[in-house]
Amino acid sequence: MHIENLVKMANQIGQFFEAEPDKDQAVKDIASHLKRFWDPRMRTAIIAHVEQGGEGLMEIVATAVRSQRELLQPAQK
Amino acid sequence: MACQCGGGGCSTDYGTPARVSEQLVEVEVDGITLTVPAGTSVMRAAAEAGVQIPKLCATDSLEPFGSCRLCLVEIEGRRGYPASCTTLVDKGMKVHTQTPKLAEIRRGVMELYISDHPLDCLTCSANGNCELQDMAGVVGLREVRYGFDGENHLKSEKDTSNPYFSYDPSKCIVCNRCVRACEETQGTFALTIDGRGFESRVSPGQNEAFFDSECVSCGACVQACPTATLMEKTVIAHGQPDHRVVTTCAYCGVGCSFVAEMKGDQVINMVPNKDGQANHGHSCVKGRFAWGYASHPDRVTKPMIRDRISDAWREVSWEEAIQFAAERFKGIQAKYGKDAIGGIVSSRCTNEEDFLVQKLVRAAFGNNNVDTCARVCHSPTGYGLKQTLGESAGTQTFDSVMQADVIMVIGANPTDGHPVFGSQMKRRLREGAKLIVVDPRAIDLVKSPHIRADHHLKLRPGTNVAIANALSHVIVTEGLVDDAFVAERCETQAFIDWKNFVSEPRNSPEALEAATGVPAAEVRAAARLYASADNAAIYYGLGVTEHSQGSTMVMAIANLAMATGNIGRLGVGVNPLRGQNNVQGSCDMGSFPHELPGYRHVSDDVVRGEFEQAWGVTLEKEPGLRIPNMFDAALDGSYKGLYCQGEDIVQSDPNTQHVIAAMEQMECVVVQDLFLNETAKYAHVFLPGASFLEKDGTFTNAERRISRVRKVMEPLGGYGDWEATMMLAKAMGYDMHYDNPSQIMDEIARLVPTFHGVSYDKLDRQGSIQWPCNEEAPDGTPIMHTEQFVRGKGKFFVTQYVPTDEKITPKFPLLLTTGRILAHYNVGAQTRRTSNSAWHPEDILEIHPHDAEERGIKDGDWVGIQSRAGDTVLHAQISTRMQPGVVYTTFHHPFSGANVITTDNSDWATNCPEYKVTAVQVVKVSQPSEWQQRYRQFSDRQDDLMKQREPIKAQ
Amino acid sequence: MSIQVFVPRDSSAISLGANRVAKAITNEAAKRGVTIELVRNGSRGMFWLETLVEVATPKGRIAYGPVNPEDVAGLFDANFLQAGDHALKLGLTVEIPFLKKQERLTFARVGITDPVSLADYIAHDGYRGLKRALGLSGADIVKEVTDSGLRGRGGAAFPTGIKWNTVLNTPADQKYIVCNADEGDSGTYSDRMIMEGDPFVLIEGMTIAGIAVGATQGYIYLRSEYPHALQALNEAIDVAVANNYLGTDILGSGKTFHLEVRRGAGAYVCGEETSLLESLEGKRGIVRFKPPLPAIEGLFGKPTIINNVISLASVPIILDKGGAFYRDYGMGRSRGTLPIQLAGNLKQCGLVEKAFGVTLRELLYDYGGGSATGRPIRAVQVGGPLGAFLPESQFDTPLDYEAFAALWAVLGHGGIVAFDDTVDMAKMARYAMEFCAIESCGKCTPCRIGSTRGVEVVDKIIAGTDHAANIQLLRDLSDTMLNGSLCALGGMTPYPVLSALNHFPEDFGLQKTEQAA
Amino acid sequence: MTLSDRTQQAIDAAVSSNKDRPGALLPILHGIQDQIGYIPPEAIPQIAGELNLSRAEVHGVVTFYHYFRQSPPGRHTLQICQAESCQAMGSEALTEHARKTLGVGFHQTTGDQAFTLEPIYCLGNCACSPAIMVDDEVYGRVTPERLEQILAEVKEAQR
Repeated sequence: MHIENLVKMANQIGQFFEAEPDKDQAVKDIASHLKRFWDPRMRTAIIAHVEQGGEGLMEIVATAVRSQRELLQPAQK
Repeated sequence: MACQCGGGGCSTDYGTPARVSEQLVEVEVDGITLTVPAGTSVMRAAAEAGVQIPKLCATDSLEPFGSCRLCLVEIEGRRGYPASCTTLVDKGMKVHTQTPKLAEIRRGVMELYISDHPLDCLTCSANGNCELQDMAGVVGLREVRYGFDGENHLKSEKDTSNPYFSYDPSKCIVCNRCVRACEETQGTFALTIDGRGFESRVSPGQNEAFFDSECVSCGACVQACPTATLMEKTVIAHGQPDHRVVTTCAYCGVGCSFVAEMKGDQVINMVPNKDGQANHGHSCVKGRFAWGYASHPDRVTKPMIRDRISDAWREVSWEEAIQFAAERFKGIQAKYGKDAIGGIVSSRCTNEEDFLVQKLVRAAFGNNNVDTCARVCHSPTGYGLKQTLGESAGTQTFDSVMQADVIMVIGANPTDGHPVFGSQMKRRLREGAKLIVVDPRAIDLVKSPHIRADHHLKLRPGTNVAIANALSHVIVTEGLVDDAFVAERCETQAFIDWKNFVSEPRNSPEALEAATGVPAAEVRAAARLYASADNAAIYYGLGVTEHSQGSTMVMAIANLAMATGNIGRLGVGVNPLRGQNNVQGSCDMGSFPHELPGYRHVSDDVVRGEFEQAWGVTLEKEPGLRIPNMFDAALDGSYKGLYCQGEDIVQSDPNTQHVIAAMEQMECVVVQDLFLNETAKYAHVFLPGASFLEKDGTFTNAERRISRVRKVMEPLGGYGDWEATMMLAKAMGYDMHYDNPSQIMDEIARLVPTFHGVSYDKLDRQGSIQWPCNEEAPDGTPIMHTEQFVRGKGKFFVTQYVPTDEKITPKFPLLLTTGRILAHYNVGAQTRRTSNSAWHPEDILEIHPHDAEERGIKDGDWVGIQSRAGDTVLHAQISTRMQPGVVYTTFHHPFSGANVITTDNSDWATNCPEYKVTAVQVVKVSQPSEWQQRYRQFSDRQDDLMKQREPIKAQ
Repeated sequence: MSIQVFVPRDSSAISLGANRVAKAITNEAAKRGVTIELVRNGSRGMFWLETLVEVATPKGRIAYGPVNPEDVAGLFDANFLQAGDHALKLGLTVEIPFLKKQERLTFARVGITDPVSLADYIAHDGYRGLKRALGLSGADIVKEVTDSGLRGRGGAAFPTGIKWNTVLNTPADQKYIVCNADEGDSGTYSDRMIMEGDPFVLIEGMTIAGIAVGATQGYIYLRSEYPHALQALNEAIDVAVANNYLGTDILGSGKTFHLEVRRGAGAYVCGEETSLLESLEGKRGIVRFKPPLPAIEGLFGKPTIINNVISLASVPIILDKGGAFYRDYGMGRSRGTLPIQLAGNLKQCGLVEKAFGVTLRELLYDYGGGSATGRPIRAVQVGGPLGAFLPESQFDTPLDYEAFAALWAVLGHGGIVAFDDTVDMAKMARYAMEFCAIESCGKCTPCRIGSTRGVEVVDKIIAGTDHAANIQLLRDLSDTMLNGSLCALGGMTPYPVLSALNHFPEDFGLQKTEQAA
Repeated sequence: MTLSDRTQQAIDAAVSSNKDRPGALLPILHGIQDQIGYIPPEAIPQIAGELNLSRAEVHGVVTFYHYFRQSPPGRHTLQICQAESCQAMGSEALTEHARKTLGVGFHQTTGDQAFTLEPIYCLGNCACSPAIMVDDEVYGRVTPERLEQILAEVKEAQR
């Protein structure tokens, strides 16, 4: 997947949730959104991107991906 | 339903509208005693007693007028002969409708009418369906003693300027029904009476041709006309129909009920159904008249296949086409994995068709790569309302607007996009409801005859959330919150978080003024008006959803409604105006890649288990690709096959060049449609689709109303879309079988809790049903969230305003926003193939005089519009509807390439494209853009390939 | 002290040269170095004497007339400023028999005062009614009007007090007083004379109405054919506003009443109250059906008193002198006085205000002096173009609403048009239909088509085509219009038509004996 | 078609001074006709826009009222009363005389644009029948000779 586009989309999600007063909750919500709405190949790509340093990603998004990696990782088929 | 016609000419006309009153009055009509609500006319009371009083100017869709003087009656104890249409019942009144004196007067009046009317009944297009003719019979007119050599209008010239109906003044009886229908029903006021006395004649505009007048061709006047004065050209051409079938319009989300008037299997006329619960007998130019596309010569009625898109098409049998498609799909899955194919369904298809396609994808393709065109219009509604209120649907019934005291319209243009509801809203506004319009453009609702917005928040495109936050700021800081409602109905902590957030100074109207361009005082006044109303309702459209913050804005709207207690009863609510006929339904049917039918996430093991059991397969629990993701995956090489039913993604999706690049990567594209649309030009398999006249099924409109679509003719291609889907599933190795769409609905009802009570039988009985319809609500649910929210407590969300990335720069100094126009529908595939094009032959660019002046652009000039994504050329129209710095166009014509310019920015939550904001430059040019020239070449080539198609071998 | 000379500004007087007479007098006085005070009064209503010039003398006002500009020098020569003798000298105005026998209540000041002088108005008992009304409750004012027995002088004769009471008792945030000054009935001009000759009395009447029912805005709907009345009304309204008789806090009472004149635009039907309201609202003046009554849903949907000029102008004296005073005039259920307008073929045309009960014959001969042509009076039309024609045999009928109704005739607005024996009554019937056709609003079928057919049928009768059948058709058509029309225009056109046919059958080619109605 | 400045000014003035009054349409139409003698069709969309009415509605009103003209009249308008009182005193002959003298019928304008002949139904001058109106001036007891004299005077005064 075109990673620049995914980074942009992920950041948009981050921008919405970062406004929540409870930052821990925000991190969970970002991850949950990715889990619920992103096709596994998109999630795989963003995880890989984070693992490579996560260039361009908002900190809160990178944190969400990192901390919720297990949730986000698609089940092996 | 005793009669399938439901208003097409066989139901009772009670003469005057029904009145509602708790007070009942007992009256006696011709010896029959009956009780009616106070305020009922004598005429209506009589009709309810089964007594038909002769009438011409009265009809129960219009307020009484009292001009024809046929309906006079005698009332004991009263002098003279009062008109029964304008006389209200009174306690103990004794009415006589037939006396020798009345017969004399009525005959006298009829003799006068006929003395100025052509005696051409036998050759008249209204013959057999003419109220004047009927009344002449009823009153027993036998001669016209005045002769026919007196003054008359028999030589008046006919006006045939309207493409769909003609106006013959010689047949006009000046009953004013057309004028009143245009005023009361449609609210356009395009008709008047020219002159007075004997000279009186109906005049469109300033006594000009209908086509040149303010007429919007809604057909209300034609419908109201009791004679052949205003007459559909199809009826003139073909004569009166011989049978009628009630069905549902396939245009916008209003979902008007229509009576298809047929002669054999030929449609003669489509007339709005008086008993239609969404439209109450009203219609617009599209539904009423623009149905000719269904029999347009461009219809492709034979399946076709080709190996490559550069090849000519080959007509084949259905079996061969299906087999070809299935093999290719299976081949792709074998080579690239099971997730490499998917399907797209259309909001133009029936619920049953949508349900089957998602079932095909889930059960036969084995993945969740199914999406609907609602993705690109109302997906944020689904997300936002589900999050806040708990259900992905509008909260109200359309009729609720008649109880609203303040109406806020945000990013919607009802008079063009949802004309029939627009007319109802205008009626309420004329009754005195206040209006707030939030729109970058001065839409008709801002100012048109008898309508004027109290506040027009003319914001900069892309700043919806800022406006919503500013409105919320005022409501919270000025103590306008409905605290009791919030305390009882909403989650406390979420409310406090929201309250704290919107109270921040950065969310004040003053602080946001620079971003929105709306004066703070105007925002404050609007907020006070909305929050202080007894009943305030919000109606919104794609101007809300089609933004990078579309979902945020939907949530912000829900916040506003919850904070002010404007939810859960008549006259209030949050009301998305759905673009296409079945947007609501296609979403309900599980056409999203993350949701099973009934908005249940695919990861929900219990729900998935139910479907797995019902369908006998194992279902994927991970979400699939959304439409824009499909394009990305295609360019990425992981997505190679697409089944596209009834949707033209190439024309309608943003950043055309990106979409085309993706299409070109596909190894198998199956398009099922009426026409060889833009997408089909990139397809390998073409399956003939069925028009709504050939469909059997249901549509669900913007108020969750499920209505029957009834087949009035056999599918031209031989199979219904649902049958094709079934065949494809079977060819893919998954056997699903239904004898008819009713069985599909039965399956839906079994699997979807909000549909448990829905069946075709019940639909036939009730006319329509608003879901949820189940054990708790057997008759359906007009108003949602009445006692509690579907999610339990309503949840406020913090809605931070994040400016879009699409910013103006010196290179792209203007913002382009897009929308639709009355005459056309979506990509125009249907309406362009009707005479509607007479009103709107091409898409044009509206530009403010100031911006035009700066660029030396004059009205009608060719202008180039360039964005970061691409460029195109349109004719310019200078218009003060625009604000300086904002330009506007529609997207109804493929050659316009409006989506060549739009970018692939999208809503953060749903990927709904940001159609409404594109930074552009506009310059005067002399020829079409390079893209347009390329498009023309490609399109011409594809047309040639179509023309060169190899016909099917004789069986 | 300069001598007061009165030359009317009434438009009928002007139509006969009053302005030129006034100018001649001014010029002549200047030439002769005589100081005079020229007052432009209203007309006394003796139009055969116009231009009637009056000179104030210690014994009272002395009249000269009819004066033409050419007569002015001679009048000066005859020392008319000191009541000198002259061929045109008529003596004391009040002693002129036409005037002397009248009972002028509503017209008490017309012809006497300077119409736009507030001081003059007040000096002649003006604004006494309003001042009394300001001390009464709304209900008491309405009661006074009810007690007076005043009935609508526009023609329908509906009791004014009942109408006012309905408006009084209909709660609303806004109410209106509308004066129907669309005096379209031919043969009538009393409204015009009031508005030109004593506009303050109308203003005062409307103000009292407003205070009575709680209406703060009034409109005078004036026909476009009356430019002089428009001028006089606007002048008087300006003066009243400037002197706190109109506007907010009238005379310190805390009460508000605004008044505005609106012009009609050549539509007779706008004299019908509901079409008048439509017109005031800026719409086509088509007739509304009733109910709802204007008193409940009138102008802009609000409770509205809509009264004729004379009705409203009669209110000040009723409030000043009490309902009983007014009620003591008249007969039967027709109480008070009626300003009667003599017109057409009469020697002495003019305004006669008399208590109800005076007979047609008295009016035609004692006041009117018989026909102008000296030929026998054959027919009179009473009550405007929709009024019946009465033959000589009915001339002894007293002017009384009920007496006229009994004859299938109407008093209407009190206009009487006399015709001598050269009149062709079939042509008059045709004209009645033609007038209805020209003025029909076009809403209801009997009037819209019926009036045009009516003209055609009368034409056929006159031409002798299918004579008997067309006579029958005319009767049937009249019946359809009478019973079927939405308003009085179509509904009353049969009055002149059928009365002509019934009383003058010979003009329709019938024998006298064939008339049987 | 563009309107002359004078016409446009008349429309603007009539609209701006009346548009906020309740029931403003008739006062506006009067204002325009007072200034330029008729209601140009081009004025209708402007009035409609200002009053939030449709063009049709304004057109309906203009055509309902006989007083409002849709095309410019002659320099002077001669209206002869046709109602009963004037009929009783010879208005028919007077009308006939006017037709002959001017050479035009009702609703027509003389070739030199000097006079437009119109019927009128009562001027409230019934005590001085027959009556006519020339522009804003009413004349009573008009004989054919007097009519010619009046027309001559009016024409003379204008020179």
